[in-house]
Amino acid sequence: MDNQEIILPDTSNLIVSSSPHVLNKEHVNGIMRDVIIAMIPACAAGIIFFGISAFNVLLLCTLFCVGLEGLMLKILGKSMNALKDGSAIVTGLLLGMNLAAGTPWWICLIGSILAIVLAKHLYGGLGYNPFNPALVGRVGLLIAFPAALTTWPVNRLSPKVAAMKEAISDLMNNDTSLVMLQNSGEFTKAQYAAIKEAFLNKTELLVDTISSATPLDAISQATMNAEGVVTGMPEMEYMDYFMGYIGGCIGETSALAILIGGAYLIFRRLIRWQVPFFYILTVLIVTGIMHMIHPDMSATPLFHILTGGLMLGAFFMATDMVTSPVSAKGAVIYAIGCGLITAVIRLWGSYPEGVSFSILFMNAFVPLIDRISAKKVFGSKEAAQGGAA
Amino acid sequence: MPKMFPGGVHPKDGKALSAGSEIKTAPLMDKYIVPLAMHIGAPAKLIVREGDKVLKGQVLAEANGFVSAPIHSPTSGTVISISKTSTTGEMLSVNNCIGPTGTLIPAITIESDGEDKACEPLPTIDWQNADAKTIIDRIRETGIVGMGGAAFPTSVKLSPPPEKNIDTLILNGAECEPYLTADHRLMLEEAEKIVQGAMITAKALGVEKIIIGIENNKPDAVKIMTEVAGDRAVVKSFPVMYPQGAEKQLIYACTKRRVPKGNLPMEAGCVVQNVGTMVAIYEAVVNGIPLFERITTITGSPVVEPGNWKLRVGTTLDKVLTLAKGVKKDVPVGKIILGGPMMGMAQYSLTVPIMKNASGVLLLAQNEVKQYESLPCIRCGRCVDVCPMGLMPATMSVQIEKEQFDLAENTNVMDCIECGCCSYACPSRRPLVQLYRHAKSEINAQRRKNSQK
Amino acid sequence: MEYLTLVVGAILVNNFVLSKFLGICPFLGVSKNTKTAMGMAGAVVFVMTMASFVTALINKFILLPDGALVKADLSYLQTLSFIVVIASLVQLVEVLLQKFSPSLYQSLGIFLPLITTNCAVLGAAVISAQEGHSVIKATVYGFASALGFALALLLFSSIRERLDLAYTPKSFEGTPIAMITAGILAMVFMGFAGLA
Amino acid sequence: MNLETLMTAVLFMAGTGLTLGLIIALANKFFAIEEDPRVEQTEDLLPGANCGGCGYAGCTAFAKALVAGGVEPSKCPVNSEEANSAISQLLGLELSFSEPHVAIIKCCGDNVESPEKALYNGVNDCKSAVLVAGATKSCQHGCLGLASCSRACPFNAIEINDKGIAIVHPDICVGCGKCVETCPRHLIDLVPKSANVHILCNSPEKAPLQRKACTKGCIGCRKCIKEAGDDSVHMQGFLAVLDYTKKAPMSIIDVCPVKCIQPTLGVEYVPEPKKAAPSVKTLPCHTKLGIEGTVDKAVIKKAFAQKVAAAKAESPDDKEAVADLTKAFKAANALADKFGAEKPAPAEVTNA
Repeated sequence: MDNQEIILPDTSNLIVSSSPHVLNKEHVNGIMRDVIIAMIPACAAGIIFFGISAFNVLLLCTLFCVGLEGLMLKILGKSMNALKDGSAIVTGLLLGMNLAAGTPWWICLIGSILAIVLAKHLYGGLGYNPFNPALVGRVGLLIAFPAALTTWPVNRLSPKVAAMKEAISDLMNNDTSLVMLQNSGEFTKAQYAAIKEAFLNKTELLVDTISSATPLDAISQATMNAEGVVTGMPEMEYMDYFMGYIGGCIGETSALAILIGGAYLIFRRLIRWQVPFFYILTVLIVTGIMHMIHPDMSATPLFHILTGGLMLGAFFMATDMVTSPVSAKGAVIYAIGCGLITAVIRLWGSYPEGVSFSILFMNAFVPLIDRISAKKVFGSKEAAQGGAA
Repeated sequence: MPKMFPGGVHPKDGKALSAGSEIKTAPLMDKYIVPLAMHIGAPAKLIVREGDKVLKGQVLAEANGFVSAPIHSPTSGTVISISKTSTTGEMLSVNNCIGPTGTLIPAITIESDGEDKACEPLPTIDWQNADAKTIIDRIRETGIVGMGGAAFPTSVKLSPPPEKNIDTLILNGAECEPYLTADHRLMLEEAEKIVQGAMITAKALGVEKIIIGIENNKPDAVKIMTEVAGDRAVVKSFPVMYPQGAEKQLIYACTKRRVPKGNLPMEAGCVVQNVGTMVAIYEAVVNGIPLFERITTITGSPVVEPGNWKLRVGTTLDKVLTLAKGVKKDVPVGKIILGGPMMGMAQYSLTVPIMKNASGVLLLAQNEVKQYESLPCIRCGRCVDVCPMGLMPATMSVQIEKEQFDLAENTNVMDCIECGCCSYACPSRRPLVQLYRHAKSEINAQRRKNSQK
Repeated sequence: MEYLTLVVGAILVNNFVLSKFLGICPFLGVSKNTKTAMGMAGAVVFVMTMASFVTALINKFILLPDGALVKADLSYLQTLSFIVVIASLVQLVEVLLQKFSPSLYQSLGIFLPLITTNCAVLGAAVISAQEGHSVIKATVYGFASALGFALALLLFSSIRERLDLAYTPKSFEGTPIAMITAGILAMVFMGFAGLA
Repeated sequence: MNLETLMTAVLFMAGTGLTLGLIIALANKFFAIEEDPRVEQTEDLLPGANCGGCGYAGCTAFAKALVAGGVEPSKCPVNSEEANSAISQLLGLELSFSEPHVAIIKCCGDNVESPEKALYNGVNDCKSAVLVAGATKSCQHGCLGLASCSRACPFNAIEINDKGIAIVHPDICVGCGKCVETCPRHLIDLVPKSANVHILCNSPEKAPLQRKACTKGCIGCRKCIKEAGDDSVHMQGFLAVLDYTKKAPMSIIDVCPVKCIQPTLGVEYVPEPKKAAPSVKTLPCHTKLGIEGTVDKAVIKKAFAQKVAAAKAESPDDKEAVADLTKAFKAANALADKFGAEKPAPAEVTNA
């Protein structure tokens, strides 16, 4: 072995960089890929519930977002491999999950423009935007097209559809009449018209066209008349809310699917567990107190947790790394703030769904939170006491 | 076992490559390039001229000023050329020397005459009852500097201002830097010298308590050190977490005291010394031999035969690599690093000599090291979680990129110990440590300018 | 309880800057860095509260037809007298600031005398006059809306400081991106509509 | 509107105005701070554009600095000459007319002349690159081309060309000096705008080391000093340095063997014809010897030696001609070596 000719390394193309020279394997592209994987259960649930129109919306939003990102990168003259990091896909999917299933394509386009062009690239691209792009897109659309954003197609698996099918079969063997059905008050006018039309010309019940109210809409319409008797408050079917057989945006209905995705995120350390935990806890506490004060008027805390966009917001939107605080302590303050604002809007505000507004509002606070929640330097306490411990 | 300090990362260990091989003494080389600036502080003042004949251990350059250290000849031979520094615009001899930081530094080239004749060693000091001053003078005379990597003159560290009450001497055997096993092997083979050296240093400092901190990925070292130390020193074993060996983190782990922000360890009543320095002190005080040799790990996947070697100061990298039988043919080398992978300095030429603080020569294969393109900060907070000094690396890096150094200053960039945890954890591959080193040099320059005004 | 809804309404729901779009020029002008923004907010809170108090007094006792001191109906003098009061208050603040914190005075620069023309200050006074708030209610309303202004300014200046560190496209650096951010903030505040 | 309400309205307004005016007057009295009157006067003489060109937050701040002293009125780039002189009279400062200066980057070794020794992977900034292994350019003193200076220049007068070298455009540069301290290699100097020739090298290295680092580095051959005649060019160690107070002749440009002396950007250098050679016709380069095509080295050398001997015999004392001959001889040798490697063609010498 000794006379084996010793080769010295050739120093022609050595790499020279500052320390450290070994890095961990995690990379931004990997993180974004994992977030997309975490979103698959929720999207799948949305597609199962709302059919092909949900898939179209998701696909359209993602394609628009990626296309716009490419366009903006070209316009700003930045390198195109910023597309590879997949953040545009994440924003596209999130935007899609925030829209109702039947949303027309041009609304998806405008939403994508708001998200990618306005909220992300005008601020300088990935990492510099103070507001969560998907949410800016959704809130912008909600304010610009309130009607389009609040027509919820009926969930295929929701009990309402089963009841409508059963009503048609009753009519078939005509032990009940159309008139009796109409004033039974069980179906909204639109649903009643669909049943009549399906019954009269014997066609299959077209589920996609009928719209139904989300549980949150229902409770906000419940009115308290003079002597405190509340009418129109729906009774709570927690199992349906948990599994997601209710109306609502594509990605937000099924709490179970979101929890699966959320667990994956926390397990892979892609989000700070403090954000969803404290967010949901705060909403639980505030709605709980309100429920104690006058139980009949406001819904139970569990209802508030499982319905509406809270689950989606807590696990996917509030935890977006770029727009949430950097330190763990800051994340707790941020999450509690989101929870308070969501509860306030849901209980007293005019919009039934407070999640998007609260997260965007707290995004505005993030630079401030970062400043006040900056970690204390190792040994700064001792320096303050002046001299040896 | 809970973590001993906040933050920290777990880089791949890589010590298995060279942990098993004993310390081998390097044969005599034909030529040594001995740099004049091998320590923190002013470079040493030349007292030999070209053509002089020198013996092994003879003083080539004295310390000039309090914070400086003398340079000794690694072998007997003739001084064939002295390169003056080019920064002062003087003439530069052809074989100038590229220092580890890549800049040209003044160096003395000695051609050994093969006899390796040593000059007569200094008289042994009976340190039990000698006073502190003679010990510290001997340490200054023999040019002993911190061997952990900082190369701060030890004599200066052992003579703190009188009003600082120092009560603990901490030996740094943590060696938390991956791939390096020099201290580990030293503890296994020279335990007695380390403890004796520690006793001498404790005598010089007037300190009773001695704590030896070792990471528990070196159980054999912990066992041997506890046996040899007996009641003379307390050996503490810490869970493996980089940077356990950093001064402030080690003091906190050993004594639960925190060094006040912006101050030296003596404010927390401790002095931290590397185990290698202890052996050097023992050799100097007991055997009267100056410091011109040190243990260095030569390791890395491309190296044919990784190992730990006792190298003389001034051995150039090409000779060092021939000791380790060069590199494997099929593994192209990506990086050559002096020191460990987390804090070491990348080199681009093999003419760089080994200096007093070279704890390792690490070669990384091309597939282990890529040219990374850094992406913008996505504020994921991983660097904030891992920073052992409790800083906000994400905020600082964005400020420094926009050259807002005053903002970076009050985000405490000056407290950064450049341990590299943040760059290690960053998924956007941002060169954070380089940004902070740039900011620190800018802020220091600004402070110097303000102090002159 | 009724005051609580008034205060929450003034700060969150119809926030002077982000819902009513009053006092935009100092909002955009001073928010370059947070310290001056807070100085400005402090000055506005002081001026607005004092102004609301004094204008409510004047309005109650002098201008209104059934006013105690004067029989004639001088309500048409409302805006004129309010402006005089606010101007003199601002002048007072300017002198005080110049004496006690020249650095803040220096950094506020032109925006300190500009508070006189700040529509938020006059707005609060005129609104509480039109809605016939009692003196205490008007002062509380003035103070609350000043807090709303301060909150918006604080938020906006901390975001702008972070935007300075971003690589915004050349043509959007500085005020354009600030305008967009203010727009999004206003959009978010619309979420609180109908709260109180 | 009967008279009575009109009177009450006027009375009320007058009353409010008066009382508030009184309050402010009192406040002014208590909290008055005196201000140096000269600051007002200086400020009136300044353009009042608050442009910040002088480096101060605005005209008031600049006026305060002027009154406090230590600052020249000429620092204000916008102000007219008369206003400046008026200010100087007011504050008793003497007005200094300084010739406009321009920045110059003393390095022309781009990444073709002085290539990278290793692949640098880190922050794209000169000062950061120097921290990592002293930057990977072969020359330790050359321009790294990572644009620290062009980013620092408020007027975008410095451009990094495609070969990675920073170049200052003298027409845009106002000589504010912001770039001087950003260069970690201290390559940037402020030189008079009128200077039309520059030595673009700043490396103190000795020639052999210099040749290894960069092909266009100054090797200290002193040819430019000889050419310039007067002491407008002098040696500093192994580096030729221009003394900008004396105008160096443009002819030193083509004397420099390594071409590191170059005209100022935008100044066209037309070399006037070389001095007529003395009696001996200066020998054209060897190709005209009519030995093109023959590549046998020995033949070339022999033919050439005859020529040199003949020329020497003709006019032995003319050193100039002999120097030219030896130079041509060396060039021939170099060329011969280069071609010598090929198969020598049959040796027919046309003794032209």
